[in-house]
Amino acid sequence: MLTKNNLEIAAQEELAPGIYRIVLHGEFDYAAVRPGCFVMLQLPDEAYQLRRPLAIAASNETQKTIALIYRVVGDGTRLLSKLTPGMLLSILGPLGNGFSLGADNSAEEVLLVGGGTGLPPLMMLAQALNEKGYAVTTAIGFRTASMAFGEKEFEHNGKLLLATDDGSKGFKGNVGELLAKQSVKKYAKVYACGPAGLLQMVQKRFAETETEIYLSLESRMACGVGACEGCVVSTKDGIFNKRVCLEGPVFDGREVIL
Amino acid sequence: MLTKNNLEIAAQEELAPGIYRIVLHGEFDYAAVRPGCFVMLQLPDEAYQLRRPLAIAASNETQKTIALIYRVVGDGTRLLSKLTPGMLLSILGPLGNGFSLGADNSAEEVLLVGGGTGLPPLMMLAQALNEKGYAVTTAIGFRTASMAFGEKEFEHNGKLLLATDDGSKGFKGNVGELLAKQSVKKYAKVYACGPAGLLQMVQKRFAETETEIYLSLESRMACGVGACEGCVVSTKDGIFNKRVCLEGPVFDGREVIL
Amino acid sequence: MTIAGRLAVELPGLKLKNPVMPASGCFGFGDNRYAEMFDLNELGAIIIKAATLKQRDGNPVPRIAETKSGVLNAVGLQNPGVDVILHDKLPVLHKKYPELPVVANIAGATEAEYVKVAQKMSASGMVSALELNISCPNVHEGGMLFGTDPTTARRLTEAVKEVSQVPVYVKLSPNVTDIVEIAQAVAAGGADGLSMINTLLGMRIDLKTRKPILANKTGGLSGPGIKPIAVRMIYQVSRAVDLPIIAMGGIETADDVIEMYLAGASAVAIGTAHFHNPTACPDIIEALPRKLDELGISSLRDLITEVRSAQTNDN
Amino acid sequence: MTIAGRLAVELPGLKLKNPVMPASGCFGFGDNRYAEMFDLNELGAIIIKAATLKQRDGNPVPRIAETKSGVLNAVGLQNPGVDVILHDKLPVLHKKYPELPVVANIAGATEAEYVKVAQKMSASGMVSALELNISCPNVHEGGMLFGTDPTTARRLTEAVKEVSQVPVYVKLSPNVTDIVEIAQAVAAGGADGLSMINTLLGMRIDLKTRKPILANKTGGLSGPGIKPIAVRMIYQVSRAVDLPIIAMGGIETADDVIEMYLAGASAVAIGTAHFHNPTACPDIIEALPRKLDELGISSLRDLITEVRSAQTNDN
Ligand SMILES: Cc1cc2nc3c(=O)[nH]c(=O)nc-3n(C[C@H](O)[C@H](O)[C@H](O)COP(=O)(O)OP(=O)(O)OC[C@H]3O[C@@H](n4cnc5c(N)ncnc54)[C@H](O)[C@@H]3O)c2cc1C
Ligand SMILES: Cc1cc2nc3c(=O)[nH]c(=O)nc-3n(C[C@H](O)[C@H](O)[C@H](O)COP(=O)(O)OP(=O)(O)OC[C@H]3O[C@@H](n4cnc5c(N)ncnc54)[C@H](O)[C@@H]3O)c2cc1C
Ligand SMILES: Cc1cc2nc3c(=O)[nH]c(=O)nc-3n(C[C@H](O)[C@H](O)[C@H](O)COP(=O)(O)O)c2cc1C
Ligand SMILES: Cc1cc2nc3c(=O)[nH]c(=O)nc-3n(C[C@H](O)[C@H](O)[C@H](O)COP(=O)(O)O)c2cc1C
Ligand code: FES
Ligand code: FES
Repeated sequence: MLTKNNLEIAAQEELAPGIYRIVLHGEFDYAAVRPGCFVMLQLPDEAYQLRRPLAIAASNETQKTIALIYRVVGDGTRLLSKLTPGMLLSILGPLGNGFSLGADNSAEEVLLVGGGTGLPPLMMLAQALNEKGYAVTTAIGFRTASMAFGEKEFEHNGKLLLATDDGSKGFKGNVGELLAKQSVKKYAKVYACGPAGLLQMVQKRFAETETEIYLSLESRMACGVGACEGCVVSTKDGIFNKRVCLEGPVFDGREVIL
Repeated sequence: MLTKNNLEIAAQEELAPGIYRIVLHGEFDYAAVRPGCFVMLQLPDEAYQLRRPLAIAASNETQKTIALIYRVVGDGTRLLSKLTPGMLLSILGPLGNGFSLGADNSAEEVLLVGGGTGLPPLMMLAQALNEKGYAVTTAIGFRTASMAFGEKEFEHNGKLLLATDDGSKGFKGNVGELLAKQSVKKYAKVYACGPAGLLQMVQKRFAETETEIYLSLESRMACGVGACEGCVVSTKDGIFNKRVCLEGPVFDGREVIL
Repeated sequence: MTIAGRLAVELPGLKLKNPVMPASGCFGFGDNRYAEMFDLNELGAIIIKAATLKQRDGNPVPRIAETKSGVLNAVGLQNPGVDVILHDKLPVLHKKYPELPVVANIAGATEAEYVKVAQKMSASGMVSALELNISCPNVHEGGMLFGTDPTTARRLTEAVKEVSQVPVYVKLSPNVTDIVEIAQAVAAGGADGLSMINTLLGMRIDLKTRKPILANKTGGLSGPGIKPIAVRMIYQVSRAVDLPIIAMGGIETADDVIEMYLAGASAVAIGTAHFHNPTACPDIIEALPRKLDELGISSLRDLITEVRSAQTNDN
Repeated sequence: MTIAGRLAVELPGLKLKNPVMPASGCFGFGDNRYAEMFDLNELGAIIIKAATLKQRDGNPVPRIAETKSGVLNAVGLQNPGVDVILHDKLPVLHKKYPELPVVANIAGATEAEYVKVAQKMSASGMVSALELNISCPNVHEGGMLFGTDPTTARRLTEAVKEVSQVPVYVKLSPNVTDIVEIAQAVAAGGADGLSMINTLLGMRIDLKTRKPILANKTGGLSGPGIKPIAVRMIYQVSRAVDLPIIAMGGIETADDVIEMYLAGASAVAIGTAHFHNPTACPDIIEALPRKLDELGISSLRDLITEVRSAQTNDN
């Protein structure tokens, strides 16, 4: 059963310029959370008609908290970044299919690829995969060193490959160029989340391999629950035949058309 | 020079069911405040396009505070009543002409008549008149005893005549009925603020007397500064020839047509 | 089935225990996760997503943009086609909620297409009424073009009425100079009721790409920002045309519902409000009796009578 | 007077140091307390309240109602008449702000009246352009009726153009099925520019009194809620008609201004935004250069050229 809940802002901090981590506390269907799931967050201002889709970056059933990490890109996220602990936010979720994790106790090598605001769901995924025994490698990219966040989390759960556009930290270039220098055949699965270009790169790079490809998509959403047909995407089976909010946001990289 | 200022909510309390007193702290043109002036208060929600006109109930230049007293009547005042200390509110003011006080060191008897949300500006007026030496009598009415507020303030500044519709406190009946039992000839000035019916009663009652009549009007406002012609009222000199926000809200009771 | 209670209303083909229904396009065919959040049996009825003769893929994405107190959509009537709806969607809905009246929104690119969809839909035994969509701003063929010319609107209404086995509500477009003229035309064409309003044609432009946010460029504007326009149109039309009106356009609360009744509505549909409040319908249904008490209204039926007779005196 | 700088724009009769002007009816004749809050010389221009031949008392109160992200007004063109405006209002404005271009909004109940007002106003030497208001939804005679029929709109434009000594901007009503048709008609009538949009006809009803809040029943809807409709209409019209457009309808920020430019505007007017932000105009003027930097736009002049040529390629 899906519910909307008023969760209290427990903490909010700026991780990097314009990137915030907000922790929400309260009742939530924690049991249903899987890495890659998202919530629809309502801003506390009546002029905003649409909830904002944000991936769950961490979920803690014991402490009754979820964490979201977001970039300020427009009016809604700007308002969100100004909110202070104690305020209540209406949260609808968890939504979406989440990433397919595969069997427990696997020792397979898996690759996580992320950029921009694609990192938050990968954080939770990295931890889940690590706990299941997978050998996790994460490749992420930022514009410059000062914009980087999440390194500790990813290093904690496996190996981290870091790229910055200006070379101020790690590999100089984007994640695609970083991966171009690597053999990727060893990975049993690749999980990617980020801008369209990054997903296309992953789709292309792994097309000829045996690797399972999981891509988490973004789309402008109205309902978030499969009611409005606002967020559709095409797959090999048909035009606009899947809803990112309901059948996604994670799609089989060999099926989905980007 | 008129300015808008962000004032901080210093305190907010419920005086009677649905009646709130909010104290705002910060820069403001205190010197320009006169009893009967009002402010245009912006609600902190983008869906609200119009500022709310609210009379200044008290102003303290030393402490840099103004107080407003308001009744929850609609969405805007409901939202206002939920706001907590520390938040900032944009305040435009002081606006309006305010009450004409007359000479200093007068010992004349003056009458203040109020009902509903007409009381707040009278509170400040009672104090100013009392300080000037006038003998102030205030006649106010409420639905029932539990709805009453402001008694202490008015008693502090003169004599209080209280009416309640159900007789649970003071005179049983409305203020008009209360005044009908009194001789009013002795008053040099009468100041009234409240619902249209109350103002009409005062206008009629004092029509044949020598008493100066000052009526403070309400009107739906957009700009509050004389720019939109939204809030007009007619006087003997013309139809819709005065703006409540600019030439008012206080009008000569012998001129204004209610 | 008998209907009673102060929220009950009766319109052609629709005996509703309350007047609240999700608006077309905002609740699919009841087959979405909103349905996990409350029991759809609580609803007065449901208006399902537009049905066309063949499957429609709809418009490219982005299909959704936000505006102040509004939403732009350019879904473009994506639907699996009337046959799939009748075969897969409605039986499931009917089975899960046997007593929930269904209003089927229908659309087409030609009169012949509308007629065929109406025929199939109304003959199915699974819908209580049709909502004839002559007002979709997001498709190039058909849609709004049928709703902006009185003669075309009337002819289409007549054609659909001829074949329909259930009452027909014509859904009007607000993108017209004179809505009363269109309402009168479809009334003359035999409409059993009106549904109003559909969305207003709007646009947002992205400052960085310099292109409209919606791939379709323009989209339909809905939400509370358009409510005053809906209220005005319903007020004007209900005074000119003696047909029951299903009101929609920015309804979010019980207050909004009553405002629509005071304008002249007989029932209401809720669209955009779902997007920020998924339980908008049951919340409104729950709040209505309290609101009626507060305003001294005995029942919605009485309110309709009072408003309609006050209108007559007005004229 | 020379104009320069990245905010400067040039339209018929209007050499503006920046494109921002208060919209008609929201800033009186500059004779209100907003003028205490900033120096009106900072403005690109000012559009004054509608002028009619004789004094108009306007509509009864209430004239103002609030809606979500919008305002309804039914002021009804209250003004002291063109003679008083020319004698008392404009000289004061001109004296205080000698370099502030003035656009005079004019209205009338008949063509003859419009013509007389245009004659007087344009001959005064105190106004740089006329804004022909054929779109006021709040008066029964004249106003919007002139703006919903292309033939009438064209004829009126021709008549006013014949007598006017300054360029004429025709202010269009959004309450029409096809705004392009009206824009083409007034262009054919010789309009030098367009002003768009005026308000949308709307209504609010008070739940307790059961009557419309506005004494006039209906009113004109303005504010950010209507911006997507304005953007859509300006986008459509600028592609169909080769006239500069003064854009208005819900502009509150520098972002909104740029969105209007991307739709096809050449200048902007700010109305309702004043009511919550009295310094909306200077705030926008101050924010624009930063916004241009952010978006890599060298100047508004260049932006106009870029948008207009992109439009041509679009078609
Ligand atoms: C399933 C999913 C998960 C997401 N997870 C994250 C996350 O963990 N962290 C993060 O920073 N961002 C995430 N995003 C993107 C995030 O939703 C947008 O950045 C955010 O909605 C922008 O809101 P705004 O009000 O600041 O922008 P505005 O541009 O003012 O928003 C206007 C409208 O457009 C929508 N919108 C704008 N950009 C996007 C976008 N990129 N994707 C979808 N809708 C958009 C908004 O939701 C809103 O409806 C996710 C998107 C999806 C679909
Ligand atoms: C000069 C002046 C001084 C006032 N002083 C006080 C005061 O000290 N205390 C107090 O409680 N009230 C006062 N009022 C009335 C107060 O402005 C309204 O009660 C308040 O605006 C209602 O806002 P709302 O959002 O709750 O109501 P809504 O009904 O949601 O408001 C919708 C719109 O209508 C306007 N409105 C509604 N009722 C009134 C009204 N009675 N008068 C003017 N505008 C109205 C609102 O300002 C808003 O623009 C005063 C009004 C004026 C004109
Ligand atoms: C996402 C979306 C899809 C819609 N699809 C349809 C549709 O298929 N058929 C139709 O007649 N109206 C459709 N509408 C219009 C709504 O049914 C309704 O008339 C309009 O949105 C106004 O109501 P609201 O403000 O409550 O949303 C759609 C609206 C939205 C927001
Ligand atoms: C109170 C008020 C009065 C107005 N008076 C006039 C007027 O006299 N003449 C006119 O052409 N438009 C008038 N308008 C319309 C505005 O000039 C403008 O076109 C419209 O409000 C849309 O812009 P906005 O959303 O920025 O307010 C008025 C608008 C308001 C709110
Ligand atoms: S957002 Fe409505 S179907 Fe996906
Ligand atoms: S409120 Fe605008 S003139 Fe008074």
